[in-house]
Amino acid sequence: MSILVNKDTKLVVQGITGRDGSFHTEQMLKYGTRVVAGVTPGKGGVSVHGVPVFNTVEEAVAETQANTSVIFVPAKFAVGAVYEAIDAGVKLVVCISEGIPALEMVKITGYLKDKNCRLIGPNCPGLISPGEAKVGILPGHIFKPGNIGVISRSGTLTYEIVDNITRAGLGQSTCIGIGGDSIIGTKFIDCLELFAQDPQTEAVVLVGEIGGRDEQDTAEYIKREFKKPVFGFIAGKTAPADKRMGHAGAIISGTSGTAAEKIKAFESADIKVGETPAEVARLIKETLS
Amino acid sequence: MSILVNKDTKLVVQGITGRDGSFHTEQMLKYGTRVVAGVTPGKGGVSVHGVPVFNTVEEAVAETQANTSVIFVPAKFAVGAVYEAIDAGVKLVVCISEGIPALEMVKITGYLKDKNCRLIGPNCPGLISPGEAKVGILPGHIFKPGNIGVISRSGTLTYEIVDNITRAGLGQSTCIGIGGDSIIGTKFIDCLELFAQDPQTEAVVLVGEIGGRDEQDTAEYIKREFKKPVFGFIAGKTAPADKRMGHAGAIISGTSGTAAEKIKAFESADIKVGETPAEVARLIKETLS
Amino acid sequence: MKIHEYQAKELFKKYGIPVPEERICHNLSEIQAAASEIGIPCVIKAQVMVGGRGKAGGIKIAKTEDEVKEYGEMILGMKIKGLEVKKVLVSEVVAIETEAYLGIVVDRTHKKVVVMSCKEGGVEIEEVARQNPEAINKVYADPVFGLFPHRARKVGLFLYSEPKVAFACASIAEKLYKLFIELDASLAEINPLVLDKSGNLIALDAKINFDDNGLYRHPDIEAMRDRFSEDENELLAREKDLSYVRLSGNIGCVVNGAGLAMATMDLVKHYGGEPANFLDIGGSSSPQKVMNALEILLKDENVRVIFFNIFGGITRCDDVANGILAAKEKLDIKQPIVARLTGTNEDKAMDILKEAGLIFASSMDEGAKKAIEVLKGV
Amino acid sequence: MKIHEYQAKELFKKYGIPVPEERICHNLSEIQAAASEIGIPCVIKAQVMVGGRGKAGGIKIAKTEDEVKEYGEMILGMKIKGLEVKKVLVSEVVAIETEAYLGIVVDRTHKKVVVMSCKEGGVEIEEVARQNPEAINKVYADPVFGLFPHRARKVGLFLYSEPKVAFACASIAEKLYKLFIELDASLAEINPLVLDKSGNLIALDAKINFDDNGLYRHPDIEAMRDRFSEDENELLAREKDLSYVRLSGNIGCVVNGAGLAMATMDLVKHYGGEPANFLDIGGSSSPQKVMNALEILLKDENVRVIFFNIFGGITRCDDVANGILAAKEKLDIKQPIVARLTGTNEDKAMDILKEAGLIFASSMDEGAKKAIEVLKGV
Repeated sequence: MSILVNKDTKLVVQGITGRDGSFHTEQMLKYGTRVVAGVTPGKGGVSVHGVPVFNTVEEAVAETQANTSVIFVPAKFAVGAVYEAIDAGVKLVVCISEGIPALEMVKITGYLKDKNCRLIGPNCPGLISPGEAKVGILPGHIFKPGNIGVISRSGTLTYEIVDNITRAGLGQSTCIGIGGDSIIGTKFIDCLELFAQDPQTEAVVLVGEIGGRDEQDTAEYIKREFKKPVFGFIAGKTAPADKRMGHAGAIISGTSGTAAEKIKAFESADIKVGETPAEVARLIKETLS
Repeated sequence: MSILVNKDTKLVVQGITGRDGSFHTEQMLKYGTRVVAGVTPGKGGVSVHGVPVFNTVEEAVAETQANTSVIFVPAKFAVGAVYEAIDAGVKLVVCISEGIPALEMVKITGYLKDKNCRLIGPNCPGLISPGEAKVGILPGHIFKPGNIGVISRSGTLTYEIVDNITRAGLGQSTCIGIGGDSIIGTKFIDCLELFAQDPQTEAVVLVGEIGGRDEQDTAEYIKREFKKPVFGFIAGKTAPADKRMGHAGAIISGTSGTAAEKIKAFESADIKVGETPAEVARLIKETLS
Repeated sequence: MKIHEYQAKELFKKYGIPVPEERICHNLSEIQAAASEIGIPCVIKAQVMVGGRGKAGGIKIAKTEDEVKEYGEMILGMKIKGLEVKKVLVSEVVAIETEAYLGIVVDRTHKKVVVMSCKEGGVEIEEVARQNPEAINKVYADPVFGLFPHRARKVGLFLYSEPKVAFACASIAEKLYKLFIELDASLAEINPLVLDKSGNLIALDAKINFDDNGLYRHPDIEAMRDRFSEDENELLAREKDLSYVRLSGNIGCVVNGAGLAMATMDLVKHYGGEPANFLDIGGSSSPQKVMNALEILLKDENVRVIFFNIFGGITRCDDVANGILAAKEKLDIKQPIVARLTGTNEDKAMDILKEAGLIFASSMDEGAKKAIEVLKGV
Repeated sequence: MKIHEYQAKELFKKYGIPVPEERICHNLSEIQAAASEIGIPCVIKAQVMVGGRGKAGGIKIAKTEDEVKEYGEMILGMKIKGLEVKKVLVSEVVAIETEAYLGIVVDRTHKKVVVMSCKEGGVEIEEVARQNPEAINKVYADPVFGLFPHRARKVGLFLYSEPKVAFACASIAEKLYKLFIELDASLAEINPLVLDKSGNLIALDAKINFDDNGLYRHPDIEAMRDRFSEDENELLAREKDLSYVRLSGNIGCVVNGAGLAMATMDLVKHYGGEPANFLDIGGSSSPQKVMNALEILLKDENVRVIFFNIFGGITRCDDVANGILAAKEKLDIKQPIVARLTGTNEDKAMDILKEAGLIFASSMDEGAKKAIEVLKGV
């Protein structure tokens, strides 16, 4: 098993005829993901890497029974693409696009409230259940099927950590990049709730960073009810205050959202925190063997 | 039994210090309704006819456990009052105020979607469960406890019909004025669903009028699943097209929404339609005895 | 509230919806000037707020200067469904490739705003809805989030297969929706929406109705009201905060409550009479309001008997009685008055009115019958 | 993006939020003119985008003309937390009755906009939140419907018991919310919100931060950016679509991905070095982007060694390698370069770089350590 994506995932790629959409469609197909449809308004009828393209997600879902969407469209159209995907009834929307204003995410959250749909991202690398399906832009070759769940606010940092985990001889159940924005569809806790139910997942790694208090809230949740071993890493120990460190959400506001308070919160919840990405893998290896 | 309001109704009156609010608070108290609180922003602390006044509905609910609200505020503030009532967690909101733009009602409908709250009105006389509670402006003395449910888009026309029913020796379980606007919180069908479950109610009277197709939809519903005898009256047989007849919702658009098509729909659902208000009472009397 | 085609098109322009080149004209010389500016052939369209202008001869294509004069003279001042044409629109001739229908209304059943479209233009959409409902495509706006761009595209893709045209249409649908929402419209219609020979979309006709309940927040729209094309009595009633609609009969009705007022008209008709009007004096009616009501009623010269049907609740019968007395004194009412006053303070009302020479009735049925009888006797 | 107090107050004015009478000044004569216009005593406030201006001596009340000159000269040009004061605000003196805090932010946890208020003004709200959280009243806006009027009244009634003042405050909260939403703010703060001796509310200080992701739709806000109070390298980086933040160390870091870039800085520090910067070259990096990154990095004279940490995925290591080669040629790079390039096309990258005189590392730990060693050796 795994969470969120697997062999039953039938994927529609929004923005499939764009440069990124087309490239990653090919990569996902190569990985074995069932990419069943693409959408670009006005390009309905063509095909990209053998995948049929439709004018609307609604049509794509009607014709192909797609249940998951991944979004590769420019920021200005990404908000509309998210609504279109939700509206078309897919169960999972993965928004790779970055640059969505936080207030638009607030509204999208309001729209999602009574919908049976989960949003991952925006501004995220997507997710992968190794050996089953990859939805997004993660480099498939560094992953290996296994028992570690990974949840991360970052992209390449996740790859670095996963690479270390894989080299240590361990594999992953599902690895989710939840995104670097301040308002995101799916947070650490949401993923943990799913990992808690997933028998394949034996331990979880949380890759956090400065900004907000999602890690602190997550630590409280873990103390309260999460039973599997959890490992952690926090990026940004040396980041200055009030500066956005790349990700829209990676900013220490005054004195809150620092790496120190997050590490403290993690440790208070018995989460083993690695000082370096390599150490995270070592800690897991030691603990699980 | 009865529907929607009864002896357990604990009412908060929004706009209690206004002319209408104050007058009808007294009337409702005299009828025996448990008016537990009033609200007028900025007037918190005073009392009206012995009813304590609060600044916010939230406070009123917290202090008095009010579960129903009735709104007597000018049109410009009525929309805000509806949101405040819903937000404060009352289960039933009765909006007497008229003049709310239809598009505001569309939005309110959106807000209500995931709330455990029912709106009656706007632009309605309220509702009464004779002998139990009266919420609104209906003249209590013409009602008598009994087994007839009444649902009406109108005010005084309802009194006329109820008066005839009462004089015919029959009483009412609950009588609901659903309001004369084009978009209303609770429609005929919603009330019928409740009357279907109410053992006290043996028959129902629908008082409709020109405009829209609520009566037609209701006839379809009755054909499909409503088992109790239903009687009907439609006002506006002589109304010209494209003229608003007082109520915002009472308008024949081109050739649709006429009394004739509504009467036809009623009759196709075996609803006995009275030609005059007095005939409605006669038909009920004949059928039920 | 309704506005003229030319006013609707001004609003269209403001919202970026393409309309033909056109000028509004009040007399022949303006028409001739407009025609020469826009170019001949041109279209001359009567501006009256009723449907069926074309069939009534109110829309003509003038192919020569002479025809401009001929049709201009003919249409200006003509009567269409009883309304005099006081303004005409002179418009460029559009080379029509296809005609479609695009309209927005509030769907009362679903409590949502709906964009309706139909590949056939120039149709009466309610007729199509009745006879061929599947020809109409309905796209709903979210009650809160509005018309999502992808839903607007759906409208465009339904009407046009060429993506460029479909998206231009989607953009028009979005603009029309914006107008609808921002101006509290109750209907906004482009009928026909024309695809011209050059592949451009253009709104050849325009119709916008407004929600009266929303007008208080749109003084600019209220200012568009054409007072000359409304009934004088109805205008006056609105000013006095009364609901009045003129009908063609001779029994004037004064009622409290809109539903009861309609039922009263129906009852008059039921017993063989002809109601002269709908008139709702509202809830808490003061004597002054009753005075105002009678004043308006009496401006209608057809009224030969007055029927009061009051079911007292909030409305106090004594207030109404006082109003009648005062009006009789001030307004020199010659018509007989049949009065049915029941409910709150009805006894007081009887005391007040016992010397006033009214004909009393104890039920609305009796009242209606008496009004008709009186009429026959008068 | 941040703006100055005086700019925030201009926006406040536009939204109808009351602010003191004040003038923005760039030199002493402007200050003196403003003081005589506004009246003495007056307040002279340094305009720099950091907190603690008061403590640093950047805010003074001038009671005489001499003091206007004295404080004006003193504050203009002073440095507060490293930032030079180039503008001062001359403001009327407000007779303070009470001071409160009113601020709006996006609550990341609840994914909603929240209005925070506190009866104590002039506080550092994050400190209050930590030490005395119950002193802060939080009122949430609906994600879609916004700040309901009754919720705004709740804010007012929390801060003030007098209804008139409470509702004036509610109105300010609604206006501040409107500003927040319409301008894509990430923070809008009135601190302190002053109730003056005459019973009027007034925003004595103003702070607005904007969501960078929303700036594309607010060119007027973007135009408010004070380029002189931003780091030159950071400005340049934004123009080149790179994320760069200057730090105080000497090991320049070039990384793909923001998280990895932070982790790289942390690792350098972990092994005893001092990172000179945060720099994320982004996802699909072309050789040109690598060139741009190096160009920016080298403008920082503190940089004595450059550490490339690239985890190739979408980023191709050969692209990075080509960028390094091109930059070495063009930019005359004297600093040693430590390169850890792993992932997509790492072999090709090695081929490209083998003659380039770089120091290679096979892991980021090794890379960080080598960068520090090299530095010691240099």
